[in-house]
Amino acid sequence: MGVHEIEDAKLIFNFGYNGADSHPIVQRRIVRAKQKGATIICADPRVTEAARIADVHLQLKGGTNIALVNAMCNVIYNEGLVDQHFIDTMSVDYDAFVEIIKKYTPEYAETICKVPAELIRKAARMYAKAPSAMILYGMGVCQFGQAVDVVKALGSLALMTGNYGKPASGIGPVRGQNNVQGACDMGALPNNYPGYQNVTNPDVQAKFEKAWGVKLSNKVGVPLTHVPQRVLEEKDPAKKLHAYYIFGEDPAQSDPDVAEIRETLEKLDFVIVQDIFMNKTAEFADVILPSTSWNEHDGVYSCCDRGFQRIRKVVEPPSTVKTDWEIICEISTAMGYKMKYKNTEEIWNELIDLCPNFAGATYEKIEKYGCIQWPCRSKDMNDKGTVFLHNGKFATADGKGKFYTAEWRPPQELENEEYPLSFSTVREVGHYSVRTMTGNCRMLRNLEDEPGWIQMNPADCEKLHIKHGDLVKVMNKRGWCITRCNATERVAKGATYMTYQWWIGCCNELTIGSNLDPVSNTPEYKYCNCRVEKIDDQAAAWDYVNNEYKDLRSRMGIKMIGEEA
Amino acid sequence: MRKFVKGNPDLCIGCRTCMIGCVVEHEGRRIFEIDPDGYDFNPRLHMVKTAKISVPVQCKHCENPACMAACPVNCIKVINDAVVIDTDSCIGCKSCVQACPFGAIDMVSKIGTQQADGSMRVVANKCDLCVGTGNGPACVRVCPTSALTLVDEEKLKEVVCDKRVATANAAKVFADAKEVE
Amino acid sequence: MTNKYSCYVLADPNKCTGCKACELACFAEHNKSNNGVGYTVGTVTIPVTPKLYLTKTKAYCMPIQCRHCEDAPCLNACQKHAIYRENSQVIVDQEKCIGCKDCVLACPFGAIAILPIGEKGKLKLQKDREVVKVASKCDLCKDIEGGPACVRVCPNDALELVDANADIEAKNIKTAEGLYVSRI
Amino acid sequence: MRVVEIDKNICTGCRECAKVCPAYAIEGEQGEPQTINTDKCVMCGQCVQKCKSYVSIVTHGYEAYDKVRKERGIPESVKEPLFAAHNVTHIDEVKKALADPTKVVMASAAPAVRTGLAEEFGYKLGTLSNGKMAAAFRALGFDYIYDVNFAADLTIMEEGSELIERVTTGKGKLPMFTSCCPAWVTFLERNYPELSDHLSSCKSPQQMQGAVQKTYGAELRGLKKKDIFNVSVMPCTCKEFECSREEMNASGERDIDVVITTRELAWLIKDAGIDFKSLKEEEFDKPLGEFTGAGEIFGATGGVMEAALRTGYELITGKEIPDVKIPSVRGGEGFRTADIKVGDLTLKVGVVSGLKHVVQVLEDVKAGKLNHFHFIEVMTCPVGCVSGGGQPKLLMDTDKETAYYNRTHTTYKMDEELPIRKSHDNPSIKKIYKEFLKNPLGEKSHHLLHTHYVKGPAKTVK
Repeated sequence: MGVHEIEDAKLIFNFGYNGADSHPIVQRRIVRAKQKGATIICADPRVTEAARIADVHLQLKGGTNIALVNAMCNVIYNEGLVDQHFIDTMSVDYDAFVEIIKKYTPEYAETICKVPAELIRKAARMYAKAPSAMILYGMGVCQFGQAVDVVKALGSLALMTGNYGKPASGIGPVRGQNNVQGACDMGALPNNYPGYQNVTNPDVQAKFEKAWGVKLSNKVGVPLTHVPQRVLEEKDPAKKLHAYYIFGEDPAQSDPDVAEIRETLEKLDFVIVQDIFMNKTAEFADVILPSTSWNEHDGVYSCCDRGFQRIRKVVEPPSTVKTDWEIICEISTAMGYKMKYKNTEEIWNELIDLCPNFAGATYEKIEKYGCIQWPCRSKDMNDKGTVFLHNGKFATADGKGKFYTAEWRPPQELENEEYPLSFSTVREVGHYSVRTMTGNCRMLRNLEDEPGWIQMNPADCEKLHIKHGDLVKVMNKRGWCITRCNATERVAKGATYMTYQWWIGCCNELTIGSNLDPVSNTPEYKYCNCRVEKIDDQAAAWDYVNNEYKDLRSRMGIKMIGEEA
Repeated sequence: MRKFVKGNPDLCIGCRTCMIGCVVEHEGRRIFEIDPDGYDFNPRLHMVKTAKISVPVQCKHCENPACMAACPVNCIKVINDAVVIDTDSCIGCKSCVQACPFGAIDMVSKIGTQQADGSMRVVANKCDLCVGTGNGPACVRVCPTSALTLVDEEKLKEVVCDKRVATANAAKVFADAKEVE
Repeated sequence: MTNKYSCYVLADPNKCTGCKACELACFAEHNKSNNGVGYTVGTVTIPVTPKLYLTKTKAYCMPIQCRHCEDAPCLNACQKHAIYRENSQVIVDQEKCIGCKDCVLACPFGAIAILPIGEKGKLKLQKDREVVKVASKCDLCKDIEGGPACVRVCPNDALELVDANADIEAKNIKTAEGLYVSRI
Repeated sequence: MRVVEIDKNICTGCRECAKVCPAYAIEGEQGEPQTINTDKCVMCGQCVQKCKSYVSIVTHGYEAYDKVRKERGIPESVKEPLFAAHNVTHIDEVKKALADPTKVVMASAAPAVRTGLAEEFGYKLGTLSNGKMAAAFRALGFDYIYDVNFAADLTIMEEGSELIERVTTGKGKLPMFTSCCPAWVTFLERNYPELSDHLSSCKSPQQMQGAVQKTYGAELRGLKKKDIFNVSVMPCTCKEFECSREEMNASGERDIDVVITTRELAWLIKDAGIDFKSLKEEEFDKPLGEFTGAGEIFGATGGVMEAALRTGYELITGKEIPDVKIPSVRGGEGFRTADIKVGDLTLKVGVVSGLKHVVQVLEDVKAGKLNHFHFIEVMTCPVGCVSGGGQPKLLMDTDKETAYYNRTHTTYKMDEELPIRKSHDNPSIKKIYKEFLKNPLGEKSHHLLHTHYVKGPAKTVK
């Protein structure tokens, strides 16, 4: 399915996805769909913009996603709202799936999710009875210790109601960052070559060895989130990491438990940071390689809907700055493997010839059609790619959809007496990712600046004698930060939320790095505990914030208002 | 009738592009290139988010503006059918802020201007419908979800007339039924 | 006596010919004391500002006016508290009104218009000499002898003062009588 | 010529005007703008009185009013609502004449005007403003303030004599119809031309007034008649049409130069910035402004009849009439009849009020059913000239009854309060016959005060 289809959806099940803050442009399509009469079900612990306009808002407690999905499946199953023909002809493993969901009656789920059973029923009926229904999910699903299970369960929800292979149906991950999909497509994963070709597959290995003229490893690499463990805890010297080449990433800001990350970066023998602006991670770098930004080079991005899109250079970079691919070529060459390309098209052509699913996605075609959704296997101009991945049959080995769900597992770190509130990271519109880019935009910095906000229910604020706008100290056993209190009815009692772009109000001081999803290795950004403390001397706290910020910026060489660079 | 910009909470996604658009429009297009000290960041509309609502709030350009009536130095005027504050003559007394029932006016410091004691001047700030730019309100133009509408006499007439016709149609059904009785 | 529910005037599109006698009478009655409007047209010195609005569709027409809703959107929308309830009726305080048009947009019937008002036979002006314009809507001729002028002047008896209080009572009695007839 | 019109841009198509139009001249679909069929229209202006479809800031916008006002030639000082149905105004011509130093401008107002005029200045319905009106004319700069009431008395002299002649000599058709209402005359000419001999040959008071002002009046003051500009103020929209009939130039000039309505006189007064309320009462100029109660009651239905009977009685019997009040001919809309004993003679008279009621009467006359009637008064408007199309227009028709009653009441009250209540007792009437006209129905009278009728539409010079 394509992002544009959202507008034509009859029903949108918006699960753990806050488009208004993450991708306003996608949210626009959700709003349009609503205007055109779509029903919207929103599952989110907060009153997001999508929740606000939803017909049903399932305001579940954080970390209970799968219980809610199972319960909806339970209702659909028990009330006979399934698409039996679709299940019979198009799927496998239904019975095992049913065995698990049987237990998840809405009443049982209510005890876990804190969503009224009747509301779960209502949502389930709405979803099942819709002529076509589209599931959109985001980081509210993915950034948990139990994440892939939920994705599969949502997939099963769509499967049992036959919501595949037709317009505005199916299940769509609306990825965290632009070109996350592209990074995966290009093999920026520990286990894959480009085009999702596994490094352990000997045929694939042979193909790439032949193409590149070198021997290649058949061992799966280290996931990003395993880096601290491999540096700090690994005893096997063969497995221990010594060097870290980081580009387009700021783990010291964006990875969980940044205290641990800082320790990791310090312990490493050699750190290279390749980025467009200074960031916190670069402070630990032995070498900093400045590279061009998105408007200073050519390339291809993948949209979350598998669509390849061209990006083009519009600004000439400073003479001392090279593109990522040029830097890689030069380093590779310096290290003994002579790598030389004339331009990105040459790289792209090599890549698509090695990836059967991308083979037909030539520059020419992307240029002509604006976007090519893979799989696109033929260079023939008539192969315009694939809109529905699961069209007529599933893109699996047996052509069938596989039912799957799992029992609910609670998050690893729950609230307790010492840290009575739950803590989750979220996005805010206006500042992107780790804020190196948008923080340099004066306009956006004026709109919002350090030290960010912690969203809290007014009742919790009142208990702590904190007013909206007060600086507060947020802490748990891993760390603390200072931020401002945003008292808002949009969050439930007992839950707190911080956006992850603030350098001073840095939420990742608190997040937990150890509870990774076993499949995706994604950390549990969306759940840990915390305590919020009132700060009596607000003026001193502001001094602290301002000085820290000033200090950090001067270390990074960023010019402050009224200050020389 | 005076025009005004109206936000629609059903469409608004709370992104604040309108606020940025407002500042850019009022400070000139080269804002991204000029000295960071050289401009005011004073959006003339304010994003409000409550539990149920997200929508920017701004001046309604009332027909009989309470702010204008309250201003002791007559620095609030009607220009091209927009109620506009002349910030050069504003003395920052906040009477208008007090008078406005919508909270559409706030007080902002005006970069580059000084009082006798050297401190920055603080003046009343509110939507001026981008009067004089010739482009119409920037907030309306930049909103990604078209949540803002410039309501002019025509538009208001259209909305009200539609409602009146609907009312008449309903009354007709009622009257016909009564006749059958 | 205070009514439990508000009353309102409802027009019958099957009788209304669209002559605007109601609009003119409404204006005349409301401007007698303030603006010297007498019996004849020549005594009028300000634009005619009615509180009900003739609306024509292709097939029929009728004046649209305030229903004096029990949970009035206009009243709820007014930040100036210039719309209030008096003896169950919804009334605009034209002195307080600042002409923000919120009520106009809030009203689902189109019963409110922003119109100038007069004072001593001249259009009321603001400080800057601009004309004062306020929300204008039916007040059921609350201070006018003889009740709603529109009802009185309609040459076709197309307007009726609807009194839900009396209506419900009358219908209840009829229903009771029906129950008596159909008793088992 | 353009007299009464409906503005298509403003008309809502309610057809309330069609309900009051006595000539069935208003044509159009319900809900669509209406048009006036000028072949049928008698220009009575009842539609103008009825129309409530005003130029609205709500419907037509803020600019529309001024645009319409300008189009119609109405002075900027006028702020009152403007309606779809309206009469063509001639106020500009009056203003021009008043401003012209070479012109001697003479004013004369119809009896009913003074019963309505004050209403336009916020007075109670039917407030008499005889003296204030005279003062207003003077303040406006009119050179001579005469009065159509004078000519009404003159009409009685002529018409009474004509009636006596027809009754006693058998010369001329009976019943004789009054001819002072131009809408009625127009109606008869167009629709019953074969009955035009029944009309009195007398001109209307307006035209008699015009003719004597430019002849006798000129002589009296040593004026050239071409320098005289006669302005007639009428409660009637049709009078402008009447004065424009090509034959209305007995004096050698246009007898009446322009007619304005009561409402337009109010505009003139307001436009000149005259504070009507503070005006002191003033007298009319003599002799052409002197009148009796008989002249005044021309404004009400049955008034012409009553005035004629007061004089006719005394002319026929040579005795004083026992009671000048003849209530049996007074009344409201419809056709009323009465038998009046005049010496040995029993005069059979009828009064038609409201043109709609005249058709049956005319049909009956045609069929010979009313041969025993001597005299029938016909007035187009509901209760005579006080309810004329040019009178102050009511904002609310619920006030109509009161307005009609009060204006009529005022008319009769004025009659009662006047020292002289019979036309032939008017000293100025005696004077004009003595000095100028000699005898009723005489040669000068025949030339100046009598007219002839056409069969079909009359020709006009405007």
